[in-house]
Amino acid sequence: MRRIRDMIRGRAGELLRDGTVNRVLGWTNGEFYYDPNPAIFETEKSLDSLVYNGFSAAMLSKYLIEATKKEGRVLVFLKPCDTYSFNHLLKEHKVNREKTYVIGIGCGGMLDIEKLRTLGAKGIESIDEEGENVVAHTLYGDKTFARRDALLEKCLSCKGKEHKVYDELAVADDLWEWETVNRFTKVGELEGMGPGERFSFWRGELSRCIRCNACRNACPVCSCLKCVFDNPRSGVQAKANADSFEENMFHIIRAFHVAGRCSDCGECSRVCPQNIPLHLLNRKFIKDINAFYGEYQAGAVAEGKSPLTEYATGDVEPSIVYERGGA
Amino acid sequence: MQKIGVFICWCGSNIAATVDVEAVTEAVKAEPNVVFSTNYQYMCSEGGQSAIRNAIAEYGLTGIVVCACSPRMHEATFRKTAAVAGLNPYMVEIANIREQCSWIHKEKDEATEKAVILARAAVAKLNRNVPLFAGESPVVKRALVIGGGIAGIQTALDVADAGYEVDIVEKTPTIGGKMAMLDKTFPTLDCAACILTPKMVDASAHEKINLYTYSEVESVSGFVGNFTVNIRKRARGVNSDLCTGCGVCIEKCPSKGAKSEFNQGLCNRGAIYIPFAQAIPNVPVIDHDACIKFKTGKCGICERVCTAKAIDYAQEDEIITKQYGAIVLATGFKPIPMEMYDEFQYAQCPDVITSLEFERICNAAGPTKGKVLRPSDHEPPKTVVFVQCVGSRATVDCGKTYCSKICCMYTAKHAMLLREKYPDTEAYVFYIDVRTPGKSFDEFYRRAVEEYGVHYIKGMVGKVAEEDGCLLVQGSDLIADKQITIKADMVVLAAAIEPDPTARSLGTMFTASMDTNDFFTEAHPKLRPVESPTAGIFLSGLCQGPKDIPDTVAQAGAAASKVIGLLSKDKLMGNPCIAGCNEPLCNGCSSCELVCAYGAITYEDKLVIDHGVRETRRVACVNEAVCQGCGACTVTCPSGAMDLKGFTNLQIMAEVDAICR
Amino acid sequence: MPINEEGGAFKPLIVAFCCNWCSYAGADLAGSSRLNYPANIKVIRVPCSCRVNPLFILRAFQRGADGVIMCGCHPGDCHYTSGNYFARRRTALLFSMLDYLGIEKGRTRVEWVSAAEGAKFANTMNQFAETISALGECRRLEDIRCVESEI
Amino acid sequence: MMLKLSKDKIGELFQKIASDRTLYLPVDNNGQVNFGRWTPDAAVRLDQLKTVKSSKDFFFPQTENIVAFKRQGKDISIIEKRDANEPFVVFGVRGCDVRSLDILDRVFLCDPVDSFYKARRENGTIVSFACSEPEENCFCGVFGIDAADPLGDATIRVIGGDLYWDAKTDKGRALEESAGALFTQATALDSDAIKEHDERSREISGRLPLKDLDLDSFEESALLEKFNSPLWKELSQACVGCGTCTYVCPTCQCYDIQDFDTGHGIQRFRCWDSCMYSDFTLMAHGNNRKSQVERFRQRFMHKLIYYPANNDGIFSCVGCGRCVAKCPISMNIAKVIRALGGVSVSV
Amino acid sequence: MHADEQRQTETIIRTSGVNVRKCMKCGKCSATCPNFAEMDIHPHRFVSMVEEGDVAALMRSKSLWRCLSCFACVERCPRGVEPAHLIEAVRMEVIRPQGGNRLRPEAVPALLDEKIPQQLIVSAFRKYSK
Repeated sequence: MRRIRDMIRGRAGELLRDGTVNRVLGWTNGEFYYDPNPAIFETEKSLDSLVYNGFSAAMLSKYLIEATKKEGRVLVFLKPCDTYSFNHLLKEHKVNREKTYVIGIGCGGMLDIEKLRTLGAKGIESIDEEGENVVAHTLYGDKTFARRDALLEKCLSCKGKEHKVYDELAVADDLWEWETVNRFTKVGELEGMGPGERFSFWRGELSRCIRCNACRNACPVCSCLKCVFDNPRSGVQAKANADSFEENMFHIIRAFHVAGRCSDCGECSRVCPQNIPLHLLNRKFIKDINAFYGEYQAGAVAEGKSPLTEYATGDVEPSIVYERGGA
Repeated sequence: MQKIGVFICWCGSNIAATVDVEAVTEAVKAEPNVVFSTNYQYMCSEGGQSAIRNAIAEYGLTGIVVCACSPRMHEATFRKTAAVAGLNPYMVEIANIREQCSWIHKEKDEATEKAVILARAAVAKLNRNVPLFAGESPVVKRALVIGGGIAGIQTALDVADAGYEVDIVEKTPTIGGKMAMLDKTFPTLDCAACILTPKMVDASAHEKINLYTYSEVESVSGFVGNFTVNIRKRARGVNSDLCTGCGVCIEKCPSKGAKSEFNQGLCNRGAIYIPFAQAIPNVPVIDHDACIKFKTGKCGICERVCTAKAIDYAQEDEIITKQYGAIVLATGFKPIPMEMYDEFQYAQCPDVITSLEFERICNAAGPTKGKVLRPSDHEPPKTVVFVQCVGSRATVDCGKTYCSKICCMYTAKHAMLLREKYPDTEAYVFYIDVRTPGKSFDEFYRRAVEEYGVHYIKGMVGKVAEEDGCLLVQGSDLIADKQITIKADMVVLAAAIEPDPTARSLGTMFTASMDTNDFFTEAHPKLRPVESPTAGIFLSGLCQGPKDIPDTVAQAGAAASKVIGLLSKDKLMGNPCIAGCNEPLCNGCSSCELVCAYGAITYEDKLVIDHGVRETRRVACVNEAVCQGCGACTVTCPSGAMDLKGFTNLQIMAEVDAICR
Repeated sequence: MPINEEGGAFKPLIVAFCCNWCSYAGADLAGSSRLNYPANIKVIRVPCSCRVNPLFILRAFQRGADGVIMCGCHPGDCHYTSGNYFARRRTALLFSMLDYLGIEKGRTRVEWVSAAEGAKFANTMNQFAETISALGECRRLEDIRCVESEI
Repeated sequence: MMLKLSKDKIGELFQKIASDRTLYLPVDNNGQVNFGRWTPDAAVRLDQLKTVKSSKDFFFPQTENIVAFKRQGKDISIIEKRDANEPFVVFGVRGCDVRSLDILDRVFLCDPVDSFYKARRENGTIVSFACSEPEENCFCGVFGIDAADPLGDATIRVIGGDLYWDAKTDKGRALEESAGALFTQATALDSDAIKEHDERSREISGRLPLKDLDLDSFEESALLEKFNSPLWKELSQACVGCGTCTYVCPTCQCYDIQDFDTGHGIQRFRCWDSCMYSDFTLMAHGNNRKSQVERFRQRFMHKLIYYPANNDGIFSCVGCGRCVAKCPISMNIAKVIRALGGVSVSV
Repeated sequence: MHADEQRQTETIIRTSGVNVRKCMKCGKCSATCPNFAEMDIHPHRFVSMVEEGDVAALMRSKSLWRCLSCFACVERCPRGVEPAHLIEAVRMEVIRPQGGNRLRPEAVPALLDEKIPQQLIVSAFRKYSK
């Protein structure tokens, strides 16, 4: 990905210089190797700190909502998965396509710093990405891990490396390739459990929720100006999970509100400070939608209806839920 | 703070026998903001209503709950009562303690407890009610009819006779539509022109009817009662005001190569032409593609011969913008193309024709002056085979899944007319089923068989082949379980009919929904068959589904009566229980727009002031005159910006809370 | 049959959302035909099944309902042409999700009841009440603040 | 006086402590370690340096009922809600979190005293835990915290197979007494081991990448200069406005008071709030901090300027590094200090 | 209906993939059939007989082997019923229990000629293995 970083630094400089774009949305380097944060670059000089590495997981498309409200055009770097979100934002008129210039960038799979820590890397000062390996230089010595073991969940089940929308591409042939896993396996496992088991599973997970709203605020689909849960007049406002019902309620409704719109970008799970597998809620809806109404991939295109804004007269009845066995 | 009065009805013993109305009266007094409660034998009687009116005045009530029969029964009654007493009618809630309580429960304790809970839920909801006011919109007293066939003409005449202005927009140079092409009509065999032409004349002469022929609808905006429509009046090349209809130009036109659309391409016409003699208006048009003057700049004969100086080559399309209160879609139909049916050799053999072509051949004003002659050699046919259901009831390829409805009858008519004119010509009809529901229809078909000796063969034709100037028609005779081959001189295909292709773009323009076959869908298949789900848009004739002339005329009249009903109002009172967008919450996602069955939601860029932030945002706007209040949008809206007046999120949740308390 | 805390037979609390045009009228017809169903079923009238927000369904459970049923016009007969088609998709997905979270799936149901089907309405309600009685009180989606506290 | 206990016997210690008071300590719930109630089968994780949430919860819980209003007919009665006065122990609190309680005390215990907080502080005993292996995102040293020998009512160190107990206050000693029988006296040899442990820990702290964060310029006199810095816009651009940093922070103390209608009355509770939220201190007229730039600035201005200005120069950050580890987009106070600290930025 | 016949009917319907209920009895299959005269049971009756479960007669009939598999009926059927596929399935139902195909697959390579269309080989194989 270093090669791509050099390519996009150069291209961003050119595009700023020739006036094609007025600003650049990318990632800037941080204190450590693993903490680049999204940033807007307005000068060619500032591009020196533009980074792109295995920790540039934070998706940029949602930032375009604000960025395209400004005068002029913004250059944005979109990984393949981010292009789905971008398409979705276009579809819902959140982002002005005219004001964006998209460089689709190749991706070698994003890394999960938490996984590295769990694998035993303590006090990580810097990291080297070396092909199929990741080397962590820590306060307590160097440690090498298989890149695959350190991949984010969302990357393990990557939807594909094809960019759905772009103005130009920046890809390199030295990108690490990996075999993806079926994203519905875990959902299927849960479906196979008894209701009591499922209930305990979800209670265990959702009871950790601290209602920081990171899942919601990072979600490219959750782009309401004011969420129902923040609105004192909605009748369902809840700033904190006062009890287990509210833990369930927030996550059921959030998943429902993004049902048919969620492209399964996995940001919700990535950003969760308590590591709750929120993507399993969204994937359940996606799996059901595919089974009930035909395969649908949100964000594959920038127009058309989504499964919950259309219908077919021959749709399955809700009673299908009872027919699927189990109590 | 509300002041609520609760009125409990005994409904004689209907309620009072199972519900302890006194106990309910007492119990509801503990509910928030209830300042008064009472019960009465018959709340809906004058005595009961006056008790309500008095209490409203005496206690200064801001809202009332009536615990009585179903709201479907007397909600309107009590709303009126409230209005008389100066209360907003939407500050009335009904607790259904009869149909949904006293009538279904036998135990008095149980029924009383439930009645209290239902009353409590109604109070809880009422506490969240706000006065609602129905929006009013003026009605433009003019209707637009799109399509000038028999459906459009009939609708226009009926509306105009009621005293309202009607404009007809017809895309061809004349009104008359498909019916004008027909020879005779079943089952009475009266001549189509004889019954249609007077109607065409009536329409053109009617002081309230304005014809825009050779014109098309370009765009539309607005809503029921107040549509604004742009009509493109295509350049005729002839000034209608000056033209006397003498026909000299048509006679002298040197270009004769264009196929006559009216005669189904069976003969030619000039570049300047009128489709048929009785055309209305009787003003020719210049076919730009065929005209030598337009193609080469030379010629100009018509201009020279026109003594009225009506020819105007420089004429340009004109856009006319007008307002209408109601719009009727009467876009009609056309037969499906037969070219892809290789087995019938339609494209290859001139003597294989469609039924509509056969109509023209039978017609005295047609290409053969009414003599039935084969197109190939102009010889009279001795054997004619009619094939029914060509492209109808088919689930494959280019066919239509529906029954085209009219073919059985016109095929019987054709065979009968043929046998009548030429008794020594044999007529064979291949049929799958003969469908004749209709007044005197089956009798008509039986006459064809019994009196006219038409040979009906149960089966389908599998192959038509030309051999020595004859057509070998191979088909099944299912009753004999035989494959038969008939040596015919002419084959007539009863082609399936489909909506006119222009309907699709009009449907989009008017947000009039269509089914998979591009027929317009009605607001309700049984109860509102001539209305589109979009308010103010009505359906007339074949554009809604296959039908014959009597049905078309009946539906045209029905559509007219709906239009008249609408135009007779000065103002439309909307239903105030409609969706509304809380603009600061709207995130502009368009989900609501996508689920609205009525096209009532549009998006606009608006300045929104949201807690001190001023921003121009894309927000949803509900057209109050169009919204029907179903609430589909409210659930699809993730932010809760869309809410339904009279059934708000908070109201429904208050009911839930009260019931579950 | 499950017994409630006071020792009596458990009477489940059921909330039924009925569309104004078909199902509510069907419920009325059940009444006019004097067809009995349990008193603990309470109907909330909504204009159309598409008005039923998942929030309302969860709300009912939060507040102590043991079962929630939604009734609407038969598919194809919606007063608003397409409302119940949307409702059908929404509830199919929502109910599947509740099941996935381990909430007993018998607690939610959708039934299409026309204005002429008073008997069907009553039968449906009786059956549903039986199902819920067998399941007992809903614990998995309750809010202890609403159920247990005296406040 | 240092006491000693074999690590194998730690379960007995927990059992002993839990016998007459509630014991909270780091436990694992599906891979995430948070302070939780000790039970014999709890998955205790003392090896975890940082819990996701801090120990703040036990003194200032995320949600807390404060009063209720009961409705009966048209009468309303007021019911006070308070936890029973029960003693509890929070075990394994790191130096940073111990310091955070001083910072919270200065908010909740000054006039008017927050009686809910006060009661919990009085009931709670803190057993701190010396850090042996600080991590790269730790920077408590910048705030003068000695992670190797933290404060608290009692401090434990785990060195090799032994746990060392060092009671520092009366509360700590009281706890020690109740568990006294389990301990043995530490020897001189142990003292050497402890010394070595502390030195090693301090040595590592001295090498931490964030040790050189420069706080010198964050002082009251620089308030306007920092407030007006153009860097806020740049720094805040990435912020998604979630409350992660706030909720994992041991010193954030903002709360909201909300009413919940139970159907029978109103339950009034307070719950954490975050200045990062768009609806934070939302008023009828609008929001005094209309954009994320202002909200973002508020959080850091408060921690680095406003709070110290009112509290003898004590920063309201303890360098625990949780926000550094948990921010969804990797923006954090360390980056802010790096950008705005040190040499003054002229406006 | 005999249990065997019922099973056979089900197998035929399953292997052919034909939904016999789609047939609207128009007879176009028989109308278009080039070998109609050679058959005692005609294509349209094939469909109705399978629908009725009357397959034993079909399996015995000579017409079964007179079908040219020209697929004219499949091509022309307005309802997409595909009678020829049904006939093929009935044939398979007759052949399979017989075993011992006269033309064995091993024998085919020797008969191969590059100029022969593959389709022909497959049909021939089908035909001569009966």
